[in-house]
Amino acid sequence: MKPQNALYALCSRPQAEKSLVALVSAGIAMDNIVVISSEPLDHYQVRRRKKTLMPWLVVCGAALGGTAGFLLATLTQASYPIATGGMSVVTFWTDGIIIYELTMLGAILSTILVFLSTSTLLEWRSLPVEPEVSAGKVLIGVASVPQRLRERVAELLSAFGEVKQYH
Amino acid sequence: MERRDFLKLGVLTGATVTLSSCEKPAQQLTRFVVEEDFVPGVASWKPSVCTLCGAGCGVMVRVSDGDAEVIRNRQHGIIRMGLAKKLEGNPEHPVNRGKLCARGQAGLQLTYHPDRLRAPLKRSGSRGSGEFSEITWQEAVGEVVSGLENLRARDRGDRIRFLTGTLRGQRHNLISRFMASLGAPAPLHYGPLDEPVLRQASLLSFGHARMPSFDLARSDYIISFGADFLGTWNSPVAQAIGYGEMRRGHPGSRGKFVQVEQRMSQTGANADEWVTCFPGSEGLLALGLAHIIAKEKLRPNSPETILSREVEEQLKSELYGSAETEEKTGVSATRVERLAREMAAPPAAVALIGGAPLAHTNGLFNAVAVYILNAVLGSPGLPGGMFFAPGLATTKEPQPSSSPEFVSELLSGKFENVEALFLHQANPVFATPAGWQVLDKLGRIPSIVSFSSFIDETTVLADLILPDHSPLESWLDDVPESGTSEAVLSLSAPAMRPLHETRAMPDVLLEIGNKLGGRVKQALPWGSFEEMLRASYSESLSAELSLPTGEQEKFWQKVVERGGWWDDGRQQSPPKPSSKFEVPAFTPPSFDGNQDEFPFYFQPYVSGAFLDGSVAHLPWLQELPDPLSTVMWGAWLEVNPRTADKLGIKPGDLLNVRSQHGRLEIPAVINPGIAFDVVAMPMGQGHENFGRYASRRGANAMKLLAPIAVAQVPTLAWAATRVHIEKIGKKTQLALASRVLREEELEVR
Amino acid sequence: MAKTAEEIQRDLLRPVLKTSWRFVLVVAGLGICVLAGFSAWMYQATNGIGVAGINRPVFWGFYITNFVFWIGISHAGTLISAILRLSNATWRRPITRCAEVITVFALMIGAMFPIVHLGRPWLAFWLVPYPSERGLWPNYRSPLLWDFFAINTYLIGSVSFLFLPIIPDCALLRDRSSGWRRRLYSGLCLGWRGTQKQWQQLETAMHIMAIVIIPVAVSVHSIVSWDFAMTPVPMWHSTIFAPYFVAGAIFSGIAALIVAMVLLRSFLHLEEYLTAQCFDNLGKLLLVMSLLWFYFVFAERLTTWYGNAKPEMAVLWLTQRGPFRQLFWVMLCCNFVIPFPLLAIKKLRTIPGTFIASVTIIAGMWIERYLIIVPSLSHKFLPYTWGSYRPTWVEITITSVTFCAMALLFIVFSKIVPVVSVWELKAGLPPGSRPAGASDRDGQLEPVQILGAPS
Amino acid sequence: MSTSSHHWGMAVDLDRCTGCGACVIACQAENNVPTVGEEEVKRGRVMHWIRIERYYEGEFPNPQIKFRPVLCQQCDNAPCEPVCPTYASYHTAEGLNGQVYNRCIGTRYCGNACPYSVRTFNFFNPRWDKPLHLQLNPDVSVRQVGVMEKCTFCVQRIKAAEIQAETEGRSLRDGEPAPACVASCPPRALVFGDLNDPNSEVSRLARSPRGGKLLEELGTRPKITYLQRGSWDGENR
Repeated sequence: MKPQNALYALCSRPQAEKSLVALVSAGIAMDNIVVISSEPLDHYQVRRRKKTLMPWLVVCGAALGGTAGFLLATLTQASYPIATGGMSVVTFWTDGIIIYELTMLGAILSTILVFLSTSTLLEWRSLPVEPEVSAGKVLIGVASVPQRLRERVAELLSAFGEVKQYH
Repeated sequence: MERRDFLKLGVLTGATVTLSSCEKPAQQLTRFVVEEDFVPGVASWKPSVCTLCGAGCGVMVRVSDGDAEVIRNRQHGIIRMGLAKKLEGNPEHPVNRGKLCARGQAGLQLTYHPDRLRAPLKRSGSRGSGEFSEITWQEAVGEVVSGLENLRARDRGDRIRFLTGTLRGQRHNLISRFMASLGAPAPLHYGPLDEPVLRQASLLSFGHARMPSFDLARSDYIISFGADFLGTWNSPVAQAIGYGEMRRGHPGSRGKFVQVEQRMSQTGANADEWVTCFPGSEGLLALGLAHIIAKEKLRPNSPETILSREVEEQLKSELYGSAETEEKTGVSATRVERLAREMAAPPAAVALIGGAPLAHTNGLFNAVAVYILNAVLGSPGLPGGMFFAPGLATTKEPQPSSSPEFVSELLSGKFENVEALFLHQANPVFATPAGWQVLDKLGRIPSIVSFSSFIDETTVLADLILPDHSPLESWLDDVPESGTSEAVLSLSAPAMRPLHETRAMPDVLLEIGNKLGGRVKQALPWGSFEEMLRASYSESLSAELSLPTGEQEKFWQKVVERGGWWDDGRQQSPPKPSSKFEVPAFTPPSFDGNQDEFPFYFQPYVSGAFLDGSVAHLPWLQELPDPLSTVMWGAWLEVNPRTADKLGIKPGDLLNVRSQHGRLEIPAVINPGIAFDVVAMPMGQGHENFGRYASRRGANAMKLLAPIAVAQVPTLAWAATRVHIEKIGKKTQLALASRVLREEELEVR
Repeated sequence: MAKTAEEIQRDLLRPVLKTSWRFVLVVAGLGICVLAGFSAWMYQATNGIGVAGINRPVFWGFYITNFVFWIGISHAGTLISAILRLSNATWRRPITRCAEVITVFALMIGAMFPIVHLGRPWLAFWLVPYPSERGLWPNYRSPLLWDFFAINTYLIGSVSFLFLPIIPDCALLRDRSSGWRRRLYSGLCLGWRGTQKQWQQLETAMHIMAIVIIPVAVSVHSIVSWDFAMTPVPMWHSTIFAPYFVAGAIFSGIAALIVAMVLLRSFLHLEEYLTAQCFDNLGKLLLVMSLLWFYFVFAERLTTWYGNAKPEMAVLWLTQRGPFRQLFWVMLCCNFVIPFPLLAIKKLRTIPGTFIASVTIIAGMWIERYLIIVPSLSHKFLPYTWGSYRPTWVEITITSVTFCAMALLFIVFSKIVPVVSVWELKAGLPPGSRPAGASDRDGQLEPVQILGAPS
Repeated sequence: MSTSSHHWGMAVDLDRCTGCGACVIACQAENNVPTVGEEEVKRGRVMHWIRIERYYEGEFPNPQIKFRPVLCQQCDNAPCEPVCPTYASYHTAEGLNGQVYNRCIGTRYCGNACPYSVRTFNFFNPRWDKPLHLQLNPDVSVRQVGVMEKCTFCVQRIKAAEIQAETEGRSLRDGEPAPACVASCPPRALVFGDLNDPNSEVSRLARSPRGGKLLEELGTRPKITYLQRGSWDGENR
């Protein structure tokens, strides 16, 4: 999506509510509407939970880590053999600890990766930086406005706050 | 071992390490090239003789090559040479049969000691200041020669003295000849450990002043009166080997070992029964035991030859009855009787005496009494009994003389007019009580020449020091006096080349004799000590063995390779009973200092690590934990726990130990194995001037002792002093291997 | 609370954006101390570990004590923040970050000690499993290897756990600062904008992290305890050790957190945020842990005493009656006798009350680690080998400096990032506290309408 | 357990041991064990690989003393081995508790794990005042600061003997090789040999009714058998 055809209005929280309704009723798809705030708007209806795959990806990451741990604890010992007069080298109980730790490491790393990739890094360029947001204002707008609705949307937004365009 | 194998070995056991390579690079030093008799990288074993105590054990030296930084005529350099790496017992040697004690093994450090003298020294400062300057051997020998010539010119030969440690074999012979040829008296000896009292007893009882040997391996019952025969006394290695066999050598029979002493020694620690009696009453106890055996005829089959009728009768007198004995010795009558019957029961029983009992004023009585007990037991000459080593019948090996001559000279003030003194392996300044004033008596002698390898309290007085080779660098010979039932000659060639610019004392004497010429030269015809050894042993022995002259050379080679000669065929000669074998009258021991002011008997004892102190400068021995107190690097006073409680003494408290003749400050060690009224202290520490490891360490027990001599034997009665002890209030931390006394006391406070 | 979002923001950002001369002074002072400690370590590394007081049989001394102690402190973050996040306790909001910071730094300091105590520290990297020219792989049977893995996992985990919620605050600072700071924060916030999607992802991530980090934390201190429990040393070789250590760790962790909070509160004037209520709640937690700790100590000693095995009794008596007895009783007072009333009695469970309790507990827990390690080593099985231990100036310096290091790191951190999470605090505000007020919120809309709307 | 034909073991007959300390010096000389000096000794840093423990029993006038030489027990199930993170302490093919100085990073963990406290640690670099360094045994490496060391049963002697036998094309005799301590012991209290050979003296002694292991209850399965001191009664003949 191209930022230049994005339209935003900077408004107070209550205004944001109303503007959202207006936009929706104007036929703007929910996914197309962006609401930027300096804290999660828990108490307002603008929040809309979407299903996330993160937990499942993390489980995969953990499984990956576990496998790595298992290989690290067994293969390596085999590929670096050492004479121990017949004393055991690879032992179940101790390797269990290594495997456990690496499983957890896998989970942690995958969480971070998934989070970064899905939430911030992608929007790096596309979304505007509005200092006013940190002052408690809410920036609400449409990421990509269809040409036919451009005036309508602009008009709508202006009713709630000063319309902004970011280049 | 083949060279090839060594290379394998090298791979297997890691690289050779020479620390010297860390420091100044080799190329800065001249490399002296010497033709050497080693194969690089291959270790070889060469025989030698241990000289640290009187036992005369045979030694094997592991020699492998290494780079030694040396000084040769004032130039630093490196020599690749065969270096002694390890000392072990000579497996073939009849005395120690491949075994070697801690001290013997530490003897290696005599050679490499950093404080060893590396060249002749001439006194540059005032006497005793310890300031010396290096001179060449030529100068040094020249000085001695001129000095002797001067004395000879003034016909003062009789004013020369030669003082050595206890010395046997050809060194002794050489010195005697040297002195005789100068018209000087025979060499004097001083060694605190040379047991003149026991020799005297042997002389009285058996007709020759020799140290006894014991067939412990085959004896069923050993009773030892104060003798530390497993640690330091007589021939400890030989006796320890025998002891081991006595314990477990014969399946099904394990001998009993009883130790009689007031302070549990390392030897006493191994006893099955530990008996304590009043100090100095050991002889009475022995006679008490003999009394019962004789009276009850417990040993009917004991050879009649040993004891005459009247002696038997004397013994039976109630004077030695168990009641009497109990009163005089403090050992209960019932116990005396039990012990007597016990020891009479088995076929072979033997009694030993050594240490403190001989060092009381009545030491001679104690010694003779114990010999009588042996006689009653019939042990002399029998398997499992006592005997005297045959020595070398044919070679006229000189009788080892001992301290009394020196001491009597010292006390009779004969030293006043001595003009020249030679010192060899003797340190009387350290090892005599202050009361004898050895320091200033020697100090007044115009010229003193020492052959010592180290500066010690006596050598520091010398005007001239001609450092001897270390034993491993010298030709050595010895005729072990005890510990073997065979005729044994220990003899060995140098195991390695001299590390420093030192010379063997015998060779120096020969050179001096040569320069002096005349009678001296005639008396000392040999070019070197090696020649002398060859002459005096090879010839006589091969004559005795009636070898064809052609064989002689081969025979000599064999002797040198083997580390000596011993004749397995020869059995011990049963000691012939002395004509004047009689029961001596009991003389109670006298002690210096009255009981009220000085409530404690002071018992110094021969240190397992330092003996009389002559090896205190070896770091390995300094760091060898004492077997009982576990102290390292120090000296201490042992106090009974109950006594300690009474005086409020805790371990490590500094004590002020005072006798009528001196005082020491010394930390306390609590010892549950010592009588309430006895305090004990190891000999050998407290050197003022004996190298970096021994100097100013601990305290010297000798300096507390009263200058009392043993009755009839002019030697120091070193167990005849009483002391007073009190806390100073200071505490020191002893270097202990363990602070724990008991295994079961799991709650330490 | 009366504060509005703007006020909160202003108060919390103040310490970050404004630097007083006092700050500079403190940092300089602490910096010097840390340098001193470092040079002490260098002195040890060059002269040999022998400059420390360790000996045979006491091969481990102050350093390992510190290791266990600091790893224990590091349990502050995980427990408080993770557990409270999961249980969604609102009073956590002002303290979570503080806790997480402590975790990260305490962990770093703790993990440093095994290296400090090595005989050849320059070879520490031999613990890392990598295809080395030595043709040797580390020995996974050694608890030290477990430590290596566990601590690294925990470190990575707690760093991310700390970093995630910092992102929005960095965005905040990006908007509130200028120049290099602006560039720094716009870098740190990784392009955070604050869309609702981002908020949701962030909360999900935090949720998962919280779930993952707790078992990791438990494993870390269990493994630390196994460094001891795996060896046949009297009073070490015990199954109780893992839970015992974990409990002790959380115990000291909370104490450390309270201390840190009290200090922040006074230095950064956060009285309105770190309220008495936080301390009251934490106090209760601390009380529970104190009781738990006492229970473990009692259980451990009762078992030993009842079992009456010689070697174990030797160590037990050593700490009860022997030379360590004073220390033992001090520990008991610090960890139980003093804190218990302070925390149990409501009147006393004030901010000063909890503070005092926490300080004694931190001291007490250090002593506890010491009493676990040294007496056992000094009295192993063969009485002849019994020894003792006295630390040298090197160990004492390095030990005391670690506390300075902790303070330094914490202070510097609080200069870069607000130690109280701004957005979490704001998000925690009830709608009523909005300037616009509820009055504007009459036209409540049903979500149904939104969702049902045509698109 | 041992994977080679040899399984070296030792027997210590406490009835023969006199506590003389010959073994201590023998070991020190053979294995380049440094002396540390009085101050270090006070800090409890003696380096001896073998020590003779001394325990008093009873009080005067009936005191008793027990000597017990303690060296590395070369356990078959050694606590020191698994705890080492770098395989510095490991089990050799001949069943010895090996110590590879070059692998050691100085965690001193093995020292804690060893119930016999026979492992010593180089707290400083060893020092020999010149020319005392010339006494060093070229077959044994000198350990640097920060590494653990301990009795090796004189592995260099074992190897030497094995190679010797191999080159002579024979098998090892009983009593060869002998570690330095064993070779020196005058009363033959220390006996060394192959436990795999049921007829070796050490195997015989290991089966003795007087025999026992030190801290056997810990399950370390030591290779050293201690034979208890006997006591004398009239019948014991």
